[in-house]
Amino acid sequence: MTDKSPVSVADTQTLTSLGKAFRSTLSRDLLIAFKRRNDILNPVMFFLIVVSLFPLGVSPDPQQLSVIAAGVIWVSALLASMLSLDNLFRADYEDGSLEQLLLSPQPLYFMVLAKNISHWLVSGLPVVLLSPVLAYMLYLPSEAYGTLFISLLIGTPVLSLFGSIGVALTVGLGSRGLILAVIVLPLTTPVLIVGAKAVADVSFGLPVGTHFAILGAMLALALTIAPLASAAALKISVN
Amino acid sequence: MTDKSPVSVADTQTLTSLGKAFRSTLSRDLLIAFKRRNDILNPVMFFLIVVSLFPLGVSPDPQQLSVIAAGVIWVSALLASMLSLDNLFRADYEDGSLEQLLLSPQPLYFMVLAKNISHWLVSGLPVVLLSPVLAYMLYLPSEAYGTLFISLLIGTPVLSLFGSIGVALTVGLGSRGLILAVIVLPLTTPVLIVGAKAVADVSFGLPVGTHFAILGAMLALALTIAPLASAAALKISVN
Amino acid sequence: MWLWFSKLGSPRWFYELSGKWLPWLYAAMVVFMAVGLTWALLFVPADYQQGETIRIMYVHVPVASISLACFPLMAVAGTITLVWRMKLADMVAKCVAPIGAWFSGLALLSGAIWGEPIWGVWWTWDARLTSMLIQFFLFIGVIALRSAIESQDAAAKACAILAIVGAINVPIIKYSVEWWNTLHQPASRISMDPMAPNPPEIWVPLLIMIAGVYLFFIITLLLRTRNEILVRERRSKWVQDLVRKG
Amino acid sequence: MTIGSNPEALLEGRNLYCERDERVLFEQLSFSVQGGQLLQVKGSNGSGKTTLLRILCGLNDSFEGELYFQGQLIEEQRDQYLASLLYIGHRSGVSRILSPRENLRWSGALHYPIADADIDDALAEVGLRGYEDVPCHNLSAGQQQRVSLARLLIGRAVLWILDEPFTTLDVHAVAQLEVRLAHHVKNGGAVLVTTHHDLKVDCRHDVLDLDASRVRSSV
Amino acid sequence: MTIGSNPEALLEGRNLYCERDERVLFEQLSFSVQGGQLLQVKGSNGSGKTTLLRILCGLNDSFEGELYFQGQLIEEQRDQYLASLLYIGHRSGVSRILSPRENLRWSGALHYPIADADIDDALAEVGLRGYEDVPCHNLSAGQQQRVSLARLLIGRAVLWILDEPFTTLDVHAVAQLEVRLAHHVKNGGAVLVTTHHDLKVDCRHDVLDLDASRVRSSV
Ligand code: HEM
Ligand SMILES: Nc1ncnc2c1ncn2[C@@H]1O[C@H](COP(=O)(O)OP(=O)(O)OP(=O)(O)O)[C@@H](O)[C@H]1O
Ligand SMILES: Nc1ncnc2c1ncn2[C@@H]1O[C@H](COP(=O)(O)OP(=O)(O)OP(=O)(O)O)[C@@H](O)[C@H]1O
Ligand SMILES: [Mg+2]
Ligand SMILES: [Mg+2]
Repeated sequence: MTDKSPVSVADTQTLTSLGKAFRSTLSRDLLIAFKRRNDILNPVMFFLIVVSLFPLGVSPDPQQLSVIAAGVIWVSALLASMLSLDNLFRADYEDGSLEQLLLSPQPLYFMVLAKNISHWLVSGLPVVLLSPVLAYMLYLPSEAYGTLFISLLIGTPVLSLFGSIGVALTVGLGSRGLILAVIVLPLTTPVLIVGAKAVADVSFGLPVGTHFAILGAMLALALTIAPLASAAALKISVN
Repeated sequence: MTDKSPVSVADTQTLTSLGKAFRSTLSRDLLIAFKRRNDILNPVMFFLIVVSLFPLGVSPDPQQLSVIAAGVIWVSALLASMLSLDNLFRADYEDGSLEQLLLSPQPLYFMVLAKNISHWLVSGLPVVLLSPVLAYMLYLPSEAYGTLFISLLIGTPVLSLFGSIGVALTVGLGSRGLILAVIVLPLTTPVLIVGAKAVADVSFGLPVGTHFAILGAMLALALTIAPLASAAALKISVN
Repeated sequence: MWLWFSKLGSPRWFYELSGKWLPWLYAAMVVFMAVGLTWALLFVPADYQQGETIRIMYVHVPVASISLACFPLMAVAGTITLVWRMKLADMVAKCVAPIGAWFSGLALLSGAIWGEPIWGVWWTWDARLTSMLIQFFLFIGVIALRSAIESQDAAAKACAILAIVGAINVPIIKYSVEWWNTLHQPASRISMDPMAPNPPEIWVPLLIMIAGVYLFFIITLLLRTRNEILVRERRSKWVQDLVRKG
Repeated sequence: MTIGSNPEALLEGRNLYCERDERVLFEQLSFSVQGGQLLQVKGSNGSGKTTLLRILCGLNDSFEGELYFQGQLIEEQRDQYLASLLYIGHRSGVSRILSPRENLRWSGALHYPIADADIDDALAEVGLRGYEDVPCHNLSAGQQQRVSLARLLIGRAVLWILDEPFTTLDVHAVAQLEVRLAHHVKNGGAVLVTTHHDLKVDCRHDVLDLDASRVRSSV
Repeated sequence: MTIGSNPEALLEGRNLYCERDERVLFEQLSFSVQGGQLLQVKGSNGSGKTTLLRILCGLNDSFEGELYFQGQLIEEQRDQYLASLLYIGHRSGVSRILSPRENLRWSGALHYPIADADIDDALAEVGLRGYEDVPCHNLSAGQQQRVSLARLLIGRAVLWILDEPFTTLDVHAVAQLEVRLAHHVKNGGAVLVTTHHDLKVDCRHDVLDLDASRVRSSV
């Protein structure tokens, strides 16, 4: 038995610093994602598959596809990011790690934020990076590539953040999958509208500065309230 | 302690009959679905929400919507049926009921079939029933309603059956959600193609008898092999 | 003030007080509804453009405007639940959700019925209709969440959070949807704003109907809440006394 | 107790070999269990008890060696074997959404037709009277385990394979289960059980120690 | 042992009341635990032990009554309290995808900075030498529990709250954990523990019996 000096009531000075705890949580979640590998591959694959269902289901006509391209890509990105969210807290809830997180003396806002960032890095970012390829496959006018990319880059974190509220609310439920989508999808329609509209507008040669500004404002709002709401929801879910 | 006659090696004559075991499994699954309520509501709501995302993402223009209507409805039905599948074996796996099912002396083909039927009744059928409303909202030409309805009625059970193979294969995995979609969506594209094409053709006034015949053949095939494949996959998953 | 607040939080007090109010509310509703409906159905002149269908307005507008009030109400109740842990607030929140969903659904339905003769379609992706549809989805989300969570306490808080987040979102959704559609098809839309050019014989009965339907809403809400109180407090002494009495 | 071939044995394993993650769990393991006998599988954590029991049930097939039921290879008569088997594992097999009664109704009906009155009797006996209709996720850990164990009372299987059935049970329930096991064995049944606690049963009780990989008789 | 107000107590509950599903689990329950004391919470299945422990940790807030940490209300000093607390529940808090070492690295780092060498020492002590890098889902039930218990060795919390920590442990590990608990108590720590087995610790050991809803001293 490793011998230790007698225990005493905690000296909060020696606690792990917030920065260190934040990095530790972030890197733990990234490590889990890399070990599972599927976490990284699946959202992209899902995105790719769903987008390619449209030429099959709608019509392979370039003319028609180019009209719906922006909308289809945005809807698919929305779905991919929504459905990959199930991984955000579920495993932690089931194995009890979530309880440990809630009982740690670290501020929950930042711990949840760390988990959100890690989740976006492994599931949102790859989708953003792949989007130009899909845009090409759906004959999106090439002027719009940049706008699509940037709008997804700003928009997908908002989706993740809002989504995480929904996951936190439903993580304790036996049934899963769709209830998350039913709760979260309506909340995220503004992101979809603004994002898809930016791409559509730029194809018509209209300016898109305002669109980006609105998306940015949404991101700021989401960063402020979503981790707080998620943290509160997590406390309720483990109850 | 209830006193019983000394136990002896099983007399297979007195076993529960297949029909009774089938009904018992079917009604158990329906009971669970009704108790959770969400199992029934969520696939329909998801279907409804996803379909309404397209006007938001693509354009509210009736002209454009009517062109993509059939494809969008079919893709959304495919996604709804895919994502509701997570409920099919997951809870049973986690609480150990699946082991009990595998260890029962009943033929697994029929037990899996019972679970499939119950799943389709609560998640596939409501989607089919709602489809005309959505077809209206997306301005599908009204000649095509009947075809859409029938093609979904034959097609969604095929989706459930094929999907259940995917669930059975992945039920033991920690990460979930998207991997299922990634495995199953490619398997089910033929159904999507034929179904959507039937609707598109009827809008152009073409005959659709062959399409229905193909869908029917797919259903027959799925009924024959899917429960067997699922049963085999379940045995692997609990290993 | 504080005393009043905590007293209001007592389900029993609320039950008894609302019991006293209810007859008056009933009476007022019957009066308003009777006057409003007769006036609207029999005496309002048919519109020169819309014909008799203008009468649907007397259902549609009140129902739609109430459904818009439900989400903020639910969010306020949710905030009270979270901050002061007042049980009564959650009972109200729980009862508002289905009413909100119903009224949203009715607004959609009455709008659709009206739209058919006026626009020639049951449904169009107009900004207002779309945002109403999304609001309907939001209500369904809250209801689904409530029914999915077993523990009453957890369900109360979870739904409160969702209601608050949703309420922050409702204006954003409304704004974005309007912005989205007005640019896409500015011309083909039919004005939904007939108030301005219309004479008093059209909008006075409308105001009466609005008041009547509001009363109906309040009564429904009270009845549901009272029912919820009885269910949740069924083991308390005063409820059992009540049951024993009759 | 005879080791090796034994035509009288209910369940017999011969020359079993299993490795996991390149660690040999057991090799040349042979054992048998007959009606009227309780065989306790012992071993330290990670010695392979759970793995062995799952192999015996057919839930795990990554092993080598032969398994016999009543002197015949199990794979040749799987249905007959399953009809005589009752397994309770680490996972309780209790749906958390259904009530205890509904759970037993289904898991009972998979094997033998069963009357509702019998189910209620069984639940009362495991101390769940009054909880028949509560959804199982509202039960405590030990109560859920009791639901699972109620299956021992309604089933008619001759061979019980139980993996740590005593976890989370309170002292009273532990004693009751021990009595129940002895009762089954005395009636001619056979029990294979793992547990880390000090099992006290009033019947023939042998031990298979996986740490030693051989069978010792303790009674 | 003093019941009621006690400024010296590390953790104290006063007049606790909790009901679930309209069944009162405990009412007017008061207890306290100080440094140098082990308090075992006893009770039959479903008596509310888990519920009580989760209330004490702040994981469950549907109760009435007051909780004090060092004489002050816990809600007024939650951070200080959490920094002094270590909880291990029915759910082990061990990620099944990560290895034991990675698990401990994270759960340790949430509280206090910790060196990798200490982690390996702790794992060796709970008998997991050689398993440091195996993903936890490849460990047996008892081995996973050991990973979770290794946190007792690396943490610096003064108050341990343990819910059935002995489940699935083998005899050797049980004895070792008992020694560890006594060691912590003798060093001035406090332990609150539930278990159905017959706890043998060499330190001050009191019992809170939920079936009787009052505290008896057993040593
Ligand atoms: C499904 C279809 C419809 C929906 C969801 C809908 C929704 C709404 C909503 C949300 C309001 C606002 C109520 C308020 O602000 O208090 C409203 C008001 C109104 N609607 Fe509709 N509506 C629909 C169809 C129609 C149709 C077809 C007409 C007739 C042309 C119509 C005429 C009006 C009028 C006159 C008002 C009152 C104007 C105002 O308060 O600004 N609506 N509707
Ligand atoms: N999630 C829940 N919702 C409602 N009631 C619950 C819930 N979990 C447990 N209960 C009830 O609370 C009571 C106490 O449960 P608890 O888990 O605290 O018991 P316990 O003493 O830990 O029992 P065990 O020894 O079986 O672990 C039980 O009667 C149970 O029916
Ligand atoms: N899913 C798995 N994949 C690979 N190896 C595994 C798996 N599960 C367990 N093992 C390994 O197999 C060995 C035996 O595990 P098993 O669960 O059979 O042990 P046990 O005797 O039941 O232990 P306990 O007393 O802890 O329940 C362990 O060393 C473990 O590392
Ligand atoms: Mg084991
Ligand atoms: Mg417990």
